[in-house]
Amino acid sequence: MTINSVSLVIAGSGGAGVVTAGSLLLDAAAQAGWYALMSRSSGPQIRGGEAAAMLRFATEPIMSHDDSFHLLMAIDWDNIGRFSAEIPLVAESLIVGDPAHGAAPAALLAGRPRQAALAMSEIAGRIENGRPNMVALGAIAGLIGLPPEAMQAVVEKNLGRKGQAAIDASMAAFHAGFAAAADLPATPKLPTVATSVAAATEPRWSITGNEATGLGVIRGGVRFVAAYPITPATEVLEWLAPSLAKVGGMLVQAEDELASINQIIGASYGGVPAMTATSGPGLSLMIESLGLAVAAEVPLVVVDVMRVGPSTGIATKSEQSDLNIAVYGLHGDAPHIVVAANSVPDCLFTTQWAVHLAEAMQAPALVLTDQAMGQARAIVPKPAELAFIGQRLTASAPAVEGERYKRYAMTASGVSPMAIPGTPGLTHTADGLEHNEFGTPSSQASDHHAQMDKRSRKLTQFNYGDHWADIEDSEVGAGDTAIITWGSSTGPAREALQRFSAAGGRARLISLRLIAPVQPEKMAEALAGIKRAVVVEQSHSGQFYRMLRAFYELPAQTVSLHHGGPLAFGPKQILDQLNQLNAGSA
Amino acid sequence: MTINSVSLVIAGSGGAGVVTAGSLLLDAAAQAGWYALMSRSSGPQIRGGEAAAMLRFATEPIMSHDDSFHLLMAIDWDNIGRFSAEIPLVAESLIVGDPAHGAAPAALLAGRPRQAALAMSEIAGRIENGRPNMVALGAIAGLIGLPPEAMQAVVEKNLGRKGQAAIDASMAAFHAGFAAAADLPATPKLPTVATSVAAATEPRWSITGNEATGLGVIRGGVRFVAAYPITPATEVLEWLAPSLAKVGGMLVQAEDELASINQIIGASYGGVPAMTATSGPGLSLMIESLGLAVAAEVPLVVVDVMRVGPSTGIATKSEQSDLNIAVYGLHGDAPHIVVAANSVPDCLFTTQWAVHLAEAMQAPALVLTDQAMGQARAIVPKPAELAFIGQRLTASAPAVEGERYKRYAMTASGVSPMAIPGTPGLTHTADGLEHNEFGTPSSQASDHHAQMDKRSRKLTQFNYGDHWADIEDSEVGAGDTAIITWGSSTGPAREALQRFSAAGGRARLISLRLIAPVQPEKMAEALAGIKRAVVVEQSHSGQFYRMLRAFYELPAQTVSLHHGGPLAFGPKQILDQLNQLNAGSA
Amino acid sequence: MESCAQKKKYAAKDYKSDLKPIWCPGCGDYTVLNAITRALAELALPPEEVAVVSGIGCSSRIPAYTSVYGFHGVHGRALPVATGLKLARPDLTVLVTGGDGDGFSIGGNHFLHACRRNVDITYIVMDNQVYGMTKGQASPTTAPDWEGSKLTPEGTGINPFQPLVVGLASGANFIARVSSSDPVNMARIIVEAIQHPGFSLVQVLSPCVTFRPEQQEWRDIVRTAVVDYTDDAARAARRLMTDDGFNVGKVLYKGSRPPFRPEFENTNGSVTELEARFAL
Amino acid sequence: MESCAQKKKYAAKDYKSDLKPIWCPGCGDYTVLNAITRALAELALPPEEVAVVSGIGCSSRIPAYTSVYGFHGVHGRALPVATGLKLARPDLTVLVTGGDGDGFSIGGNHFLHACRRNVDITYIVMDNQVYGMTKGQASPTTAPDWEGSKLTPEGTGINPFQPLVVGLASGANFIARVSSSDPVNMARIIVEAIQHPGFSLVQVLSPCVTFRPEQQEWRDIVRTAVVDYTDDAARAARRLMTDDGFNVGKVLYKGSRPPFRPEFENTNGSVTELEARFAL
Ligand SMILES: Cc1ncc(C[n+]2csc(CCOP(=O)(O)OP(=O)(O)O)c2C)c(N)n1
Ligand SMILES: Cc1ncc(C[n+]2csc(CCOP(=O)(O)OP(=O)(O)O)c2C)c(N)n1
Ligand code: SF4
Ligand code: SF4
Ligand SMILES: [Mg+2]
Ligand SMILES: [Mg+2]
Repeated sequence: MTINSVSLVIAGSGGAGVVTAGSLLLDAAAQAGWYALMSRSSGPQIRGGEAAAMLRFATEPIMSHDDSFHLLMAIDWDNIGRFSAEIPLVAESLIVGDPAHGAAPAALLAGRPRQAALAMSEIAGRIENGRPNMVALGAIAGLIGLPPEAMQAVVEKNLGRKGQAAIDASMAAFHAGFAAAADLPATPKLPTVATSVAAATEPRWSITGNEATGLGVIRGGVRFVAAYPITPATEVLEWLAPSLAKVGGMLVQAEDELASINQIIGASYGGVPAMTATSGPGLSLMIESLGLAVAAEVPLVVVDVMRVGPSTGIATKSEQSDLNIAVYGLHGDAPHIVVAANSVPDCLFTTQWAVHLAEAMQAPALVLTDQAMGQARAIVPKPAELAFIGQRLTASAPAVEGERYKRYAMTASGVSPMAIPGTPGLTHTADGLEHNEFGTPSSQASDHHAQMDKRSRKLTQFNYGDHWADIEDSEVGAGDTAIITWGSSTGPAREALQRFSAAGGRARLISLRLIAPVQPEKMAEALAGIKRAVVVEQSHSGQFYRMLRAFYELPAQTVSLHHGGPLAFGPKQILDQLNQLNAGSA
Repeated sequence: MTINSVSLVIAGSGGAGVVTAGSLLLDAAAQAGWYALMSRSSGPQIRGGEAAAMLRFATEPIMSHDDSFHLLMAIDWDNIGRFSAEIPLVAESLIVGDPAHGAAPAALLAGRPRQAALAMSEIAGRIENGRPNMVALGAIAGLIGLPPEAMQAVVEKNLGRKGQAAIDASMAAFHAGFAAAADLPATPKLPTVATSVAAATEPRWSITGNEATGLGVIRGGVRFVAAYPITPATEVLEWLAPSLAKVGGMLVQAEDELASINQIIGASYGGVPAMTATSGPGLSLMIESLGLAVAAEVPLVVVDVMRVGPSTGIATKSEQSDLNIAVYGLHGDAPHIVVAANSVPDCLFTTQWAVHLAEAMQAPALVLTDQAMGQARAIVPKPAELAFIGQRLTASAPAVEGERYKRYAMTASGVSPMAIPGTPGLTHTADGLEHNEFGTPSSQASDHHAQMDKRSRKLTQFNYGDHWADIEDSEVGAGDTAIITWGSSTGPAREALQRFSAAGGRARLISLRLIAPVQPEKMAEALAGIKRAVVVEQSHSGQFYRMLRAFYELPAQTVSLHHGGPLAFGPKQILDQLNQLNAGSA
Repeated sequence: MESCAQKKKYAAKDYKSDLKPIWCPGCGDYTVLNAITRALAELALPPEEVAVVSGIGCSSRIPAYTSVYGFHGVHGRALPVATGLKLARPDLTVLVTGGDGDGFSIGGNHFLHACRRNVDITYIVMDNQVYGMTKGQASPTTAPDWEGSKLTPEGTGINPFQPLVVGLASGANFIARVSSSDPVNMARIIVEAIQHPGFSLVQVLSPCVTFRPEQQEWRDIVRTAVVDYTDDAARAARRLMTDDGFNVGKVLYKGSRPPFRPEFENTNGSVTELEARFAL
Repeated sequence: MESCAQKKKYAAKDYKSDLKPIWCPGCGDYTVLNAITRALAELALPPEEVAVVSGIGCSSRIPAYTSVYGFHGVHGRALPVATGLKLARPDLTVLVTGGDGDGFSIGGNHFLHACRRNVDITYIVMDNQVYGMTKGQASPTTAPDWEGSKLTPEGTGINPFQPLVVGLASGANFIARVSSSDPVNMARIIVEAIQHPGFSLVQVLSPCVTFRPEQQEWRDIVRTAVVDYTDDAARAARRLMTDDGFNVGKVLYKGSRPPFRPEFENTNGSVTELEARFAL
């Protein structure tokens, strides 16, 4: 079954309250029992300037935007043309603008959308303290079928401290817009599920990817975070600062990323699970010390909320192009863990898992999320409780009575019991120089090979269970076609699979959560019977496809579907590729 | 034909003058018209401590050490066991030790070498100011057939300023050793080619890889170098400092690698070709700013003299494990150039070429060499003059009269004429943020895609000629078997091919000099008719093999021969693999 | 080079590009841009002989708003870029513009060593005691009790960085503090800073109206420093260490260390001579 | 924790490991190792409650030569490792040992911010005015006319870095200079540095006999500082800025800023409460 959803954009210049309007709408949708996804885009200005809130609502959970928007509600037109590539509009789409602000810019009209006028400012002007964005919300509600009660509850909550008059003014504007919607051309409507949260059937959360990331590390056991702000990772850190304080942890702002990575190395060496979050430029600065964590075997988690590269790139937009640096970026042979979240709620799962993996294997774990999922807010089913808690194999006495403690002892698993400072009798020096089992620097080939084997063995022999990938088949089975993807391309890929399946197609979706170490056996199993595959990713050079080629046996007929940021794939782009693949081979 | 060569080691504790002895021997071999390769190994002590000089002499150019050594001359045994893995000895080998220092350590005897005694200190004691290391040299000369005249010339040159008495004492000790050699078990002898450099047939140089690297960048046109010392790259910089001053250039010592990479970005932006040299840990710190050079399109060269990783690893030993970081280490999609030298003299060719490539394509070029070739001294045929001079496409006026200058103009080649500061009318801002053609920051998808295409197009469309790889066939043709390798594994691979060929085998050697951008068409041509391949590299995880899989179509039967540092491959290890491959398929 | 008599006349606007700044209305950085262009006009430097280098931040956006050569690098690394540029191209006038975060947090090491190295560049830091670009976190110069950042909701609890004291201690050759509320004096001092040989440090109190709206009061708090500059570093240190940060509009220290200026020697040496050393 | 009365007695050798240092015979760092172990014995700190953190360099090898917990990190980053460790584990006594290159060249930014942040750690810098480990290049503290390095054959031409002045300007809470030729005083001052709350900086003149053999004369040049320490930063600055670097054996400055010590609050908050905020 394909998803029953409605997609819309609210746009306007900064003062127009676009972002507030989007948030109110999302909250109201939550009241109505809907699921939702909201992304934002804004111009280069630090504050103010044009902005757009892109929303999609549905009666079931959604993980991706649609191919185009049903509705663009423009409070004004200031520089909105800048977003045209991010707001695909088609003939069925409807643009609603305020005649007071003139005509829609040509850039938005390429897809020949329907157009209609709504005198938002005029209508608002007729209401005391009425604001055009509330009129817009009313019109949207009328168009898409959002019950006014839902908005009433939200406005009461949000404007409560401003008093009843403010609430009434807002709702008056809303109702005026709602009434006006009757005169606008129709857009798809969603059925109401409920008119209050309490009445909704399933417990749901409203959360952003960046918040979910923060919660994930706390659930995993992290209690020390070092921070250097960088877009779009800052919100992870900003959420963590007060939250950690509530659960007996702390966040320290560092002077730079070189300091933040080394601070968490120090904290983790001290026995306190630790993490930091950054984006591409900051990750680049952490590379040397990530290698230190590999060699000295210090567990830690670094979250990279990817943005458009290279270099400073586009700080506020999304791309999946830090895969290479995450997997291969360290100098020397430096085995480490790389995991990737594939949706807003999966940020929670994946980061919590990452803490677990890092602690269990005494290795650094990189978590890749991206701007799109990090800064998106979603209404999702309440995430499950997870059993992953960071648990480190510690040493409290030497393995053999009276023997000198071997910090880097050879073990079958490759994991050696770690003595935490404070433990009597097990003092040692952890070292980034190559060393023998005691940690004493050594330049012997035999020690180097033994330690290299150990450091890679502990990762390859670990039992990752089923979490290495999310695998999903069409209702009628997998057939012989696969979509292989990762990260936020998973959302549209999943939806493409649903549509393909709804049209009678058969395929399997494999979305990798564990990027490194690679899992050739599990992949072989997942690819059993698969003859054709499309590899989907948002990078200019097809980094993921190249990595798969390097480490996996791919079906003979494998195509790479990739493009650089900031535009995400729409489900249809992937579906088209699926159809083409299958047509070619029919 | 296989190489007629003799391999020997001089070892002893620091005070014993091992390194001096090795250098004298190398110089004398040069006098004798031989070709040579000398590597060194030493213990962890900063100064003093045990050391070993590994030498190989031949009557034709050599690029690699042999599988084992014919002779180990130990002035004493202090901690020499530490080097046992680096000094493979077999039954035909001869260990000569001084009975005054007791017996050879067991670690050296695993291969059951022959043993003999030479009372070096006693013999030296009988000569006024006689030193055991000169006795050792004399004995070596006697054993391997080095004419004493050659040593005489060298000692005269080296001890000239110490006066005739010093020369005489040294030579007396040498002759005593030379005479004593008659009583020692025989080792292979090399024929004398000449007794003076003048008499030798072909002009030859004595040069280290690190010196060749320095010379290469100067020949390419570099006149600004920023430096932060790091083993084993320091000698590149130390050679460059005074040399640059002689040709109107300068070297500046920076506060760290973040500064050195940014200083050369500044100098190059100013129009002066610029470079720096570092090793793994320093390269890690340069990653962010290498991305800046990609995005802002600033040409520059960074030489990475690889050492054993991860992290601080083993600073004084060699490994080929920075391939990954060099190729994939940058965040975002950041197309850049990676080239690798494959021998001591090729350091000159490859770095000079790198300057040419960087300047021509306005992109950063990474050059990979390693400790083994960087710190080795070789006697080689005089390198050829090369036509590669860094030449940048500059702008002196806007493309279209009166039009604003487009620093990042779209061109067919992807290279845009660059205005050097000082040029009137073409002021602009170079930017690491994504930008439009003018350099103005832009977050538009269209600008990002256009600039991404341009930055990658300029690299892929460039004509690299034949230099992308060194390709060599057996005398009787390539057959259907290939060795694919890179960097300093090329030396032993080449020798394996020679032996294979001498035994009637047919194979092709492909040693990649251009690592990135990849050259799939040229490789397809080079692999035409090839059914089997062995990929040889000195990395624990097989980085090169994985990279080849990612980007090239390899023969169905391809095996990866790889191990981590610090031990280099011996030709025989590769030959065995070749034979096995061919046997398996026979 | 033209002689002084022939010097072309320039107006401040000749140094401005057409690009509209992304800054918030009222941001102090507008005035700094004006003062820089005014200073360049005063010095009548041909725009192509000037380069402005920066890192990342609101204040680091300045290069593109000028019509001189600009380089917009990565966060915290403007000073080494400028160092390389000036050493390679001593004929250019090189300015560095940036913020307190860029310069004193991530860029702190380069700041130390640029002061020490004393290359002839002028460093203009727009100090707003906040990371503006990333939406309002504490910077090194932020007061310990500022609770406006979500990252440090109870304040940083850390003593603010004293850029001028540290600059002096590290060897900066010219030190001044100016206020964006007094663009005329700022321009005058930038002229002096550019003219003074060696590394010149100009701290500009430049309010971030968005994340530190209270800084708009700075215009009322600042006062013109009462004493004139000293060339005695120890005296300057004592003054600066007891200064409250609001004495502006004057040069505070002028040193006389010669700038670091290694020459590209035009020796007659050739590459062939270098090669000869390797020949046997 | 044991009470004082029960405190176990320790000798300096209880803090030494069996590992033979890689140092050259005569290197000043041997004495520093002795002084540190002597100081720890004097403080009778159980070895497992002490951690020594370092970067890379000859001097940075110290951790492995002690019998306490050690962390040998990467070049220049010891201070942030120690910062994270001490904040996460306030119960440990944390020392940092390293060289002038590690601390003031590549590590300069962390040095600034460690002084400023004032976490309760003790930083012992073995200053030999050279990069020993990489075989003799100029460090930030090297005199401008030292021509012993192939990298700067005509000297650096750059004013030496003044670690104590910069440390003071950045907020270090305890500053002392000692000489490796006087291990007893060195141990005494290290004891004081460890006991003093906040960030303590101890500069040790520690000759590199191999690459700076002339430094062996330091033992004859150094003199005990005549004045006692001051707690007035401005006065200390004036003194340090006119000091020739050879006044040793005394504490030069003691501040009273409280250390940065954010608490791991044992609030009753639970993860469930955090989650509740997301629930609709
Ligand atoms: C390596 C890296 N880390 C972090 C960032 C994010 N970042 C951009 S600007 C900035 C701080 C800017 O503060 P400041 O220099 O004071 O400039 P302002 O915006 O206040 O003028 C930060 C942290 C980045 N771009 N690069
Ligand atoms: C990132 C990085 N750059 C460079 C080096 C090389 N390196 C090792 S130690 C050192 C300098 C050591 O000098 P110092 O800290 O003064 O210590 P000393 O050896 O003099 O005690 C350098 C440059 C490195 N290990 N890592
Ligand atoms: S955020 Fe602050 S510093 Fe940035 S432009 Fe706005 S007012 Fe200026
Ligand atoms: S090189 Fe210098 S600092 Fe290093 S161990 Fe030797 S004497 Fe000490
Ligand atoms: Mg700021
Ligand atoms: Mg030193």
